[in-house]
Amino acid sequence: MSQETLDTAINLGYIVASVLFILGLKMLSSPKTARRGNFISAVGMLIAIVATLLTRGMTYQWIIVGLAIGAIIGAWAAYAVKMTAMPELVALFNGFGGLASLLVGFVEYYEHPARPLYTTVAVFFAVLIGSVTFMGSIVAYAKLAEKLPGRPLLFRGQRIVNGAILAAIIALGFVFCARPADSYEVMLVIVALSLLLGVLAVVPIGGADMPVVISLLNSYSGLAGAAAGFVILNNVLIVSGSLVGASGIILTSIMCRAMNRSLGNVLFSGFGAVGPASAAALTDGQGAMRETSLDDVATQLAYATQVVFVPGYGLATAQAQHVVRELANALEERGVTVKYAIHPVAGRMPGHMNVLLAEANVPYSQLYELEQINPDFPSTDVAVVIGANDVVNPDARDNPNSLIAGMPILEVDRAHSVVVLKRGAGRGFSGLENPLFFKPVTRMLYGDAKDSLTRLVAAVQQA
Amino acid sequence: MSQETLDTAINLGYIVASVLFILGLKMLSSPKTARRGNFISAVGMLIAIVATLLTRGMTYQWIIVGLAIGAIIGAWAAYAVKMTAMPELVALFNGFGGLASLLVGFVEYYEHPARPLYTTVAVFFAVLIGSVTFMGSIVAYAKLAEKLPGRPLLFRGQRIVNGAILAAIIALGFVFCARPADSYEVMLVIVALSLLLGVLAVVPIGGADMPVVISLLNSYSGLAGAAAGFVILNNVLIVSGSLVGASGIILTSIMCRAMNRSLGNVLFSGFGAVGPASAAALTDGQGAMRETSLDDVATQLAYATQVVFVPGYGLATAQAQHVVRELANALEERGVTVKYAIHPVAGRMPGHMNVLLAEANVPYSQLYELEQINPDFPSTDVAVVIGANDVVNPDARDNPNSLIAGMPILEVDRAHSVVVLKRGAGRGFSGLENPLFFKPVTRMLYGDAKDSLTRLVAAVQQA
Amino acid sequence: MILLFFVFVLAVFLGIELISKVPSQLHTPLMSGSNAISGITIVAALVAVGTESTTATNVFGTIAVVAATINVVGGYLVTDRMLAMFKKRDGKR
Amino acid sequence: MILLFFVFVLAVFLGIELISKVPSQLHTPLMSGSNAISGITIVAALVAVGTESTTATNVFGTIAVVAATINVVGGYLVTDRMLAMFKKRDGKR
Ligand SMILES: NC(=O)c1ccc[n+]([C@@H]2O[C@H](COP(=O)([O-])OP(=O)(O)OC[C@H]3O[C@@H](n4cnc5c(N)ncnc54)[C@H](OP(=O)(O)O)[C@@H]3O)[C@@H](O)[C@H]2O)c1
Ligand SMILES: NC(=O)c1ccc[n+]([C@@H]2O[C@H](COP(=O)([O-])OP(=O)(O)OC[C@H]3O[C@@H](n4cnc5c(N)ncnc54)[C@H](OP(=O)(O)O)[C@@H]3O)[C@@H](O)[C@H]2O)c1
Repeated sequence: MSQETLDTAINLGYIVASVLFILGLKMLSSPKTARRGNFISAVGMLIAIVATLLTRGMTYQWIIVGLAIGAIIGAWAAYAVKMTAMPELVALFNGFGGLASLLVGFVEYYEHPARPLYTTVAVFFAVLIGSVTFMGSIVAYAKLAEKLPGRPLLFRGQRIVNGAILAAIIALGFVFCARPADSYEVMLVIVALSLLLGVLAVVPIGGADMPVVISLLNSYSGLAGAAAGFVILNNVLIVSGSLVGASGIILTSIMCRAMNRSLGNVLFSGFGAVGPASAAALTDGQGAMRETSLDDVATQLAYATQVVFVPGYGLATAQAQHVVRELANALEERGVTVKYAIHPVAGRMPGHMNVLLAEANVPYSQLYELEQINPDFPSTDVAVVIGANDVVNPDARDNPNSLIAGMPILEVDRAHSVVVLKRGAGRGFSGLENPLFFKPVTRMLYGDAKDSLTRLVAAVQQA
Repeated sequence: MSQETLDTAINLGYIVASVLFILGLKMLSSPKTARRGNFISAVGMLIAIVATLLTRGMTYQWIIVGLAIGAIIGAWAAYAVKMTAMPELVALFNGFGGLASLLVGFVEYYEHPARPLYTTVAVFFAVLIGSVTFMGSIVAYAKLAEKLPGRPLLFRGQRIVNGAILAAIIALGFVFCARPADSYEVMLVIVALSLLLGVLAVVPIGGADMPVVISLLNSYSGLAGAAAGFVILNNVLIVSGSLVGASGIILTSIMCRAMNRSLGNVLFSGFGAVGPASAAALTDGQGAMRETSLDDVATQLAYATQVVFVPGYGLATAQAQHVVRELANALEERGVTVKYAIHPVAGRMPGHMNVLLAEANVPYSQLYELEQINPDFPSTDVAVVIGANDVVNPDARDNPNSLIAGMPILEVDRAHSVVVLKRGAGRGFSGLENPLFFKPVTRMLYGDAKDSLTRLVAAVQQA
Repeated sequence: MILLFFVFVLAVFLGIELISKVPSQLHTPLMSGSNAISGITIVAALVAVGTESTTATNVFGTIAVVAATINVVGGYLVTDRMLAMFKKRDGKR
Repeated sequence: MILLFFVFVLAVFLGIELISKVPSQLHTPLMSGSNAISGITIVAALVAVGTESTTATNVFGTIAVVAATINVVGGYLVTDRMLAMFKKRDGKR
């Protein structure tokens, strides 16, 4: 093949890959086609890689080593991880993407320091965004995996420090772009500061906001890829990088909207860092929580007409999804109608409850979204809240001064009676007290969710 | 300015123009922003034109003449035309766009016959699509403006002839692309055949399907523009041409869906050419149409609680929109609730009724779409059908063998009583008989809609 | 060239995604407005007339400029006129 | 170069248009799937290692290839695993 034909073939491969990415992303956003969409986009990636490898004059030994190591680690991590650990894994993967862009930018500069201005600018952006993505994702990973405290780490003047660092990076960026060939040290400082910025930007954000942060960092890593594309003048990189960059921003804002918060609030408010003292003030005069017994609950459930389970983060930590299903089975055998109410932000990642319950083979038809189930509560005999807290907090609806005011909630307090399964007086992610627990309709069943449920299954079967 | 800077500036202008087109199209598809969107896209066009004129080495005398003549004609036509003639005007404009692409392709070939293969291919497509768009649009215009008979002109073997012509064009295209420099005559034959194809493809389509055809031709003219862009290697042409090409196809299919027909059916079925004989067969045993008197109707209306007006094509031909509004006012003064039921394909262009009623200042809040008003008919005292026919034909709902079976209709036959204003026993666009007119609840008030309504206003005021 | 083809592909996808769920009263204005955009072929006409100079080119090219200008100017104005009617109505909401 | 910038702009618009109204249970898979796509930077890493040859480049470049491959391979697989769970459930519908 002539050089020209080869180039055309490679470029056609890139075009096909880009189209497959576009189709894949489109299909990923609808439940029916999502899995096929992911596959299609993977095919696109394969085509892009193969096309690249066809470039004339490539030396392959390091490439093969790198691809092999990366593929083994990636595949192993993807299969070894527990279902509930997936969000942190995504964060980690995303960090590696950022690292790659950082290194590519750096290596390209290292090899050819003197390049046209736009290439230098692209190098700067690839390094900056790549570094922030890299360290930011690592911190997000550490928080989710509880290697770092999940709560926001705040210190005085944090925003000012971050702003100063960013300003310094930009100033150095100008220096660097003006005389790239003489600015090797400047580049190193830029890298160091960008890495630091990545850490400092994410540390003050609460662990439970990490999904949003990861989505944002994902968007960044797309942009870093696009910047790398401008460095090596490669169209498929630019297209897919900017696709991911743009769609990532949209997804981030969709996720924020589901929690009824703005992106600014997520990034800067240190949400979840409310001291217990200030939170306690809200609970004044709410009376006491009323405990109930296992047998009472079992009887109530066994003779109910309709029971709605409301799972939350506690279900995930207790890994109680299978037992819930067993309890539901036992109840259904007795003719009780069982439904599950799924709040969009229950748990710690979007779709957390769906994933858990799907794992336990709960039939899809029993899962109800917020808008579908809320009108049902008034005709529900027992609403069983399993390790959920914020998503059933009536303050969000009733108290306009609440931190979570305006967040749509599952209105369990409209049910005939409410049973709450939790271990004690622990707070939810928001750190707020929950007036639901003090309402006359509510009874508390203390203990680990899995434990309580296991014993409930036995009790119901004997009732 | 150096040549390079100038080129960059021109290209940046093109990018800005493309972005404005994208934003404009997006905004055009939502009622709130539509007008601003059109303005934004016009600004984009201005930028693109100015950027082009900056090209070094341009000679301006012919350009100025052309721009001036075109602008005057275009502006004059846009302002002089009557509201109801707008669809045919759009067809005409679209034809001019096609003509321009055709001429550009031809001139570029004429000037430089020997070019790289892809340029020659692009020339071929610009000429082919441009010609089809040109003549197709002219025929569509003539049909809508009634300079040609609106009914489908069918002849035996039409599809075969069209197919043969297309095949011949493609075959000649190969010849042309193989040796462009020697193929001047071939090019002329291609032009001639393409023009013929444009005529023959549109002639068999009924006048009332023209909006769909125009939308399709609009998509073509975008593609012709994109092809011209490949000829002169111009990015803004390619982007905006393909944008219009793709969105035009989508719009076309949306329009077809509103009529519950497929694009194939619109293009090839000669819809509306049903002979009266075959249609008459359907009317057997439907009894007679019952006439009513003006005074009866006036009394009925004056003492009704709710009246729904159902305007159709007849309202447009009678230009009765203002009188309807007067009648509505008279009724409202008497405390009658008045609503207008707007079928998506009433009239002869999408939004036809909206445009007419808006012209008569009918308040927006009184206009109801199909889905909103259908549940209302059972509680409606009088449904007044003003020159509508197909859109209230119950056969579409009840008779699965009907030509229009499945088209959603306004279910006026569920109202307590129906009054139909039309001139006689004329058929609607589909040429079908309408069983509604034979139903016991229905009364006919014959005469031109404007006439009847004017007299009704007087009668209601005296009732 | 290959990059231009790429641009073409992207623009096609964008065109497909941009339009969806258009209320029926906007079908005609949208058609008319995008028709005006398709008059962008005026750029090609300008380039042809402005840079070539045989008589045939001047004649045909000028006709092309006239035709494209009609499409552009008329298209935008008539679209605006259509939309102005809705505007008026919306004001009353 | 200017054309590449154009491609960039178009792709950004396309990205914005592509995603809208995603059901909440798909947020995480979508994030993960598009994260895998952002591993496209592997192409740049491959070009760097394959065509340059100082030691530093080889070392850093290879690390870049490893990192990007982890992102790509792991990203697609974990997304598939997540979606497989929904699939199973959907089959029961
Ligand atoms: N889903 C997302 O994408 C996402 C993303 C970011 C933020 N968030 C936030 O996360 C929160 C989710 O609300 P949520 O109601 O699901 O959870 P939550 O408000 O965090 O409450 C969890 C509750 O579960 C209990 N719990 C913990 N472990 C348990 C165990 N082993 N057995 C029984 N109970 C246990 C805890 O009380 P005890 O300690 O007393 O047991 C706690 O009150 C929302 O505020 C949401 O905004 C969600
Ligand atoms: N809107 C669109 O975009 C579009 C596009 C393509 C096709 N179409 C088709 O067009 C049809 C529209 O249905 P339609 O119900 O609005 O109209 P129609 O079915 O065409 O019926 C119009 C009726 O108006 C009567 N009429 C005509 N002039 C009149 C006058 N001066 N005064 C009183 N009555 C008069 C005619 O009966 P007389 O002769 O007895 O008076 C005729 O029956 C549908 O079949 C639709 O599919 C619409």
